[in-house]
Amino acid sequence: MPTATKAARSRSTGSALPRYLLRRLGTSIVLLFGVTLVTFVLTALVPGDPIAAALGEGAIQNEATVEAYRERYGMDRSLPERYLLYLLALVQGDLGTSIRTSRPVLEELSTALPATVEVAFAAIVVSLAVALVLGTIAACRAGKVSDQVVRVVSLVGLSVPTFWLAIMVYRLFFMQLGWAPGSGRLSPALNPPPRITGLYLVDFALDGDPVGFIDAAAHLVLPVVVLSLFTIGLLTRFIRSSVLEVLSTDYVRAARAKGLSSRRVIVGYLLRGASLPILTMVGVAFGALLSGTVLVEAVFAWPGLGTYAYYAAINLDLPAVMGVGLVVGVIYVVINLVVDLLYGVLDPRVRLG
Amino acid sequence: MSAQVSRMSRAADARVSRRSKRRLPAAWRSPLALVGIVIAGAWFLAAILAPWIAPYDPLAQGLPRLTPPGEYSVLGTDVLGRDALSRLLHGARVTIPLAGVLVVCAMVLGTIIGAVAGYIGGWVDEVLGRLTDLFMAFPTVILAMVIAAALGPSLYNAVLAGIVVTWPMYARVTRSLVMSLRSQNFVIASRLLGYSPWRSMGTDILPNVMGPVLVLASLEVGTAILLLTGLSFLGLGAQPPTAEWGSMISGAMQNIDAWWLGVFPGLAILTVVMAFNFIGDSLRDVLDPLSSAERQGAGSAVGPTTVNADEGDPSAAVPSEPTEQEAPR
Amino acid sequence: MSTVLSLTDLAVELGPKTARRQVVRGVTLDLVAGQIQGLAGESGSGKTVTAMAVLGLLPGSATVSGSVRMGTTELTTLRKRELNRVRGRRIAMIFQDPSASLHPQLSIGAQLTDHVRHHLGMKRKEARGRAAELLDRVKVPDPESALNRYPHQFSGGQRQRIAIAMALACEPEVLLADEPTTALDVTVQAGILHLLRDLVDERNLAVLLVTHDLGVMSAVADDVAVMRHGRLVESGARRQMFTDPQHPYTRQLLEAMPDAQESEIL
Amino acid sequence: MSELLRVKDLVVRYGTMTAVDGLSMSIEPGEVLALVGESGCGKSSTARAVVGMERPAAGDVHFRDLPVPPLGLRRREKRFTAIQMVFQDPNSSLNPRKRVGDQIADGVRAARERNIESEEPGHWLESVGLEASMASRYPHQFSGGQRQRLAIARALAAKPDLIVADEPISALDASSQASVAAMMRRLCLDAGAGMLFISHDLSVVRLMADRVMVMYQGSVVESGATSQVWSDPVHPYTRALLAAIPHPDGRGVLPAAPAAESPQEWSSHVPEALNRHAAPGR
Repeated sequence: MPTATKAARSRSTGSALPRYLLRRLGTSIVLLFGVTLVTFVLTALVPGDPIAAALGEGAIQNEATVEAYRERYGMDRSLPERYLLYLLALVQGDLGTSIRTSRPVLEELSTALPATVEVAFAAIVVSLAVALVLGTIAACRAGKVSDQVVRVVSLVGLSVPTFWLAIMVYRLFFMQLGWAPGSGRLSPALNPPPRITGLYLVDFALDGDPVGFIDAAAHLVLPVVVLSLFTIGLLTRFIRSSVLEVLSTDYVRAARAKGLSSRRVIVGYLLRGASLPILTMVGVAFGALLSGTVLVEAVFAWPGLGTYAYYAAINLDLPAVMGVGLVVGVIYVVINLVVDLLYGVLDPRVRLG
Repeated sequence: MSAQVSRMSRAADARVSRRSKRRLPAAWRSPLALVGIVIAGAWFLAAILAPWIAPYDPLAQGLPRLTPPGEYSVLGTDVLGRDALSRLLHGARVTIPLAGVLVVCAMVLGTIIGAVAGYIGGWVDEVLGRLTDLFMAFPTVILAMVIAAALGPSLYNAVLAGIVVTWPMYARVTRSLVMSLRSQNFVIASRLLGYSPWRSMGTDILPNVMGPVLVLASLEVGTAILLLTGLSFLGLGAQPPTAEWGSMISGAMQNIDAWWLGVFPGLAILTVVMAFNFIGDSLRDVLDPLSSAERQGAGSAVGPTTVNADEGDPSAAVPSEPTEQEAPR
Repeated sequence: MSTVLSLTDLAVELGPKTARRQVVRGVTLDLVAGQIQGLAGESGSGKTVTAMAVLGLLPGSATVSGSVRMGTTELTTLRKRELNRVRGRRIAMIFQDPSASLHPQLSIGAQLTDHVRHHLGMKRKEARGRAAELLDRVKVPDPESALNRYPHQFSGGQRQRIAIAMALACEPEVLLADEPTTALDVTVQAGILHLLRDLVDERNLAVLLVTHDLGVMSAVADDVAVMRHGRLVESGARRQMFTDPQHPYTRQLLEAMPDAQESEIL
Repeated sequence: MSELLRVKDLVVRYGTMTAVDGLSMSIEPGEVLALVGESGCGKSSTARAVVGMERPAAGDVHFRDLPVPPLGLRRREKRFTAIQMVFQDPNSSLNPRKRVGDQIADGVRAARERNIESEEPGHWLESVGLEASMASRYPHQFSGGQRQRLAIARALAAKPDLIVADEPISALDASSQASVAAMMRRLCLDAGAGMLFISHDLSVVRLMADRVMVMYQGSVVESGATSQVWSDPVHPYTRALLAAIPHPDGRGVLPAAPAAESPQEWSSHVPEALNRHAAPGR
């Protein structure tokens, strides 16, 4: 949704690409700054004592230890001071050290993020493919039985609690039937691939390791299926109405009047015409997917961003929480930017101003 | 001539009023809406009557532990010897009303902010727009998680978190609707007749915004239930021993063999959410033009109205985009 | 004078099951090569639906009865695949709003050549050459580069010229023109009317011109039919229809034209 | 102070695009001035600037010697409710969720707030050819043409001194265009109001305007008494515009088409084409 506004804005200004990118960079930085501020304020509100949470019952009695901890994490300073220090470090690429694990947040995020991106990306590709087919069928047969069936299916897809579905399929396909591998990204017997991108499928492929690749792919199946269901529901309904709208345009009627085959009309005219709103919605759906991963990762013990965020949150691990917020903000900015750039590719009115 | 015209127009009137009578009931006559209403109604009843129809106290631990459905109780018992059916019924009392509160609060907050931004425009819109952008940048569950963790895990904090993460959606929808309505001819016309901006907001703009916003809200009840149960599942919402569906599922994860403990609360969530989605989606059919605002420029269609050039459709429920002006912006 | 396309007793029903309406009720018309048959009427009279029914462009829920015959081919009962061999190839259509009937995201070249390649089996290069010739014929400036441009880069009048070129690309025998100048300014409209008339004469096209504008009708149509509530109320040669209308509705339409009225001021 | 409206050197810009480029005009009570031109010539922008919907980039708009304030976040002063507008699209001119009687009553109230008596909504419905009993209906129960009549009734109920009508009849069926136009002129003159009538259709303008201004690309190219401009156009653009109108005479004569799209001579400045007076004796 936000992307559409921006695309519209960029269309109306019709400016040259560099100027547009510069403007975009500016608003992105403002947004990211806001994200850090919001996360910081939120974490500052914490009534619980993060130090206590980190140290546990025993150590909290020892005042010297507590003081040392406070100093180490800058807890002895005032809030604005702490925030400024955080920003200063941030500019130098330092996201601080996790209180819970005592490891640099940046390093932890750089392993968690690819895990989530891998699942989410696979899910969005699967969802889009399924939803395009279902949504187009529903639109072209609007009002008929197949349309009603697609409608009910997509509404049910939107209604399933993902975490529950995750448990159910995990029990059924792993524990009962043994068709799917267990939790995690890899079977325990295997070693992770040499880290290049952090995406196991890509890294195994680059490494030329078919065993690892297949194992990693098998581990992706259940989480992706579970995650896709909701997104399929979301996208199908949207694609149906977008396609339906294009269906009643004169240019589709003109294409039919030219005697082109249905397939050509659908792919060449109909879907192309609906591509811009669909693209926008895919961006939104990707954001929703990141939300969904938190719950699904918890069930499949997937070492991704969601799991990391969860542990950071329940342990009141402030630097880690801040890091998550920042990464999430960056993802949002990147998605919007990609959607906007694709808009330019798909729409000559944007491209040529 | 004018007699001719008025005769023609009377014929048109007859047609139009027949159409208008068809409009609202159509939503309720659709089987989808009916199914939704029946299921939602059943859950409402269950929630209200739970203290009387539940066979046991949801918190009482007297029964044999982990018995499968049918043995001692219809849906079996949990690890502490509590009756699963009673907990399920009482769960409805927790989640459904709180989801309602969440949606109403988020809707009011979002609508106000969106309306202000859309009506005043300029730098106010810019600032509020950035603010909505900011809250939309967080994936819902992650932000809710941080908030719930920060404020301490409890159901009320989960609701609060839910409000914080969902208001921007209403703000966005309202903003774009208000912006397009603001330049509609009828709004200009009443301003030219001396309406103050407040009055024009109250009588011209908000009544025309409410339909789409309510449809959105009805679709969001389901999402709110998913969010609340999800947070409870993670331990950031309802705390034990509260009978709440999400935490019941999370508890069930510890007892792999007692499949009934996980299956039924999940089905409960599924059916309630589905009921609300069915109702909301049918409502959308009636009050459709919403979706075009929600997607900004994406638009949507009510149905396969392939022939309209020659039909002269006199029904315009909510005004469409302002007509193209002479000068390109 | 050879009849190319005959509509006999054409009727169309539209709408949902609960509220079906007969939109076209028994229309009989003959389209003759080299002639423009005008179809006039106010909005809702069923004139556009009539044109769309010829090419089977109505929604699936529509029921069409009666006959649309082209030579020995009955169009209303054709299978989709066979109908597609008629559409664009033997009967082409142009629409009211040229900015809506051209796909905004496809280049002019792509839209002018895809059906040519499909129907006539031409190679890409050959089809583009033909498209450029056509653009030149309809007086779109700089046809070669126009092929690489997009609809929004042209004015409304040029877009309608492009739409006409697109319709004529496979050298059809019949052209259905649905309010082709309604969305245009009068000075632009005049140019399009000239072009239309020239093309009809030069290619011996049979044209069905649907319009509510009696001025346009008077300027280019050879024969005129007037529709109201789905029925033809009157039809005949242009001059007779305008100078000696028989049906009261036709007279009423003509009297309502601003042209026909004495100014209150003058 | 016989002038109702005085516009001086009006410039309206959208971004870098100049829609209206230095336009001046005035309207007297009981006079209908038509602004004619093709799409994009700036006629609608002028209308919007006159009522205050558009903030002029330069120049000024005076109503009864007072500058017309832009329609911003402040309530419009009472005396300016004597300016009313009728829009092109009748479908968006009425609030879909308000009974039409109540909407016309808003007009009545506006008149009374200026201490001018105005009749009840039922009267106004009848005056535009509808029935008083229709007051309790909602806009969607009317056809497009009827909605335009309702919008006119609402504007007239406010007893305006100046009506700005932006293509008020172009969305109507051909058969009712002329009658609605004539009705607007009659009602307007009966009330002693002035009217700025925007149209792309010279043949309609001929029926109802005392004076006409022909606009091309943001400027007025020809202006003066309607009869004079209609029967003896001077400016090349006006000539082309008039020549391009097809006449329903059944003679099969193609209207003259300009040699090119927007030829240079159309934007030429022809001083004698401006402020033309009616030929003596008419």
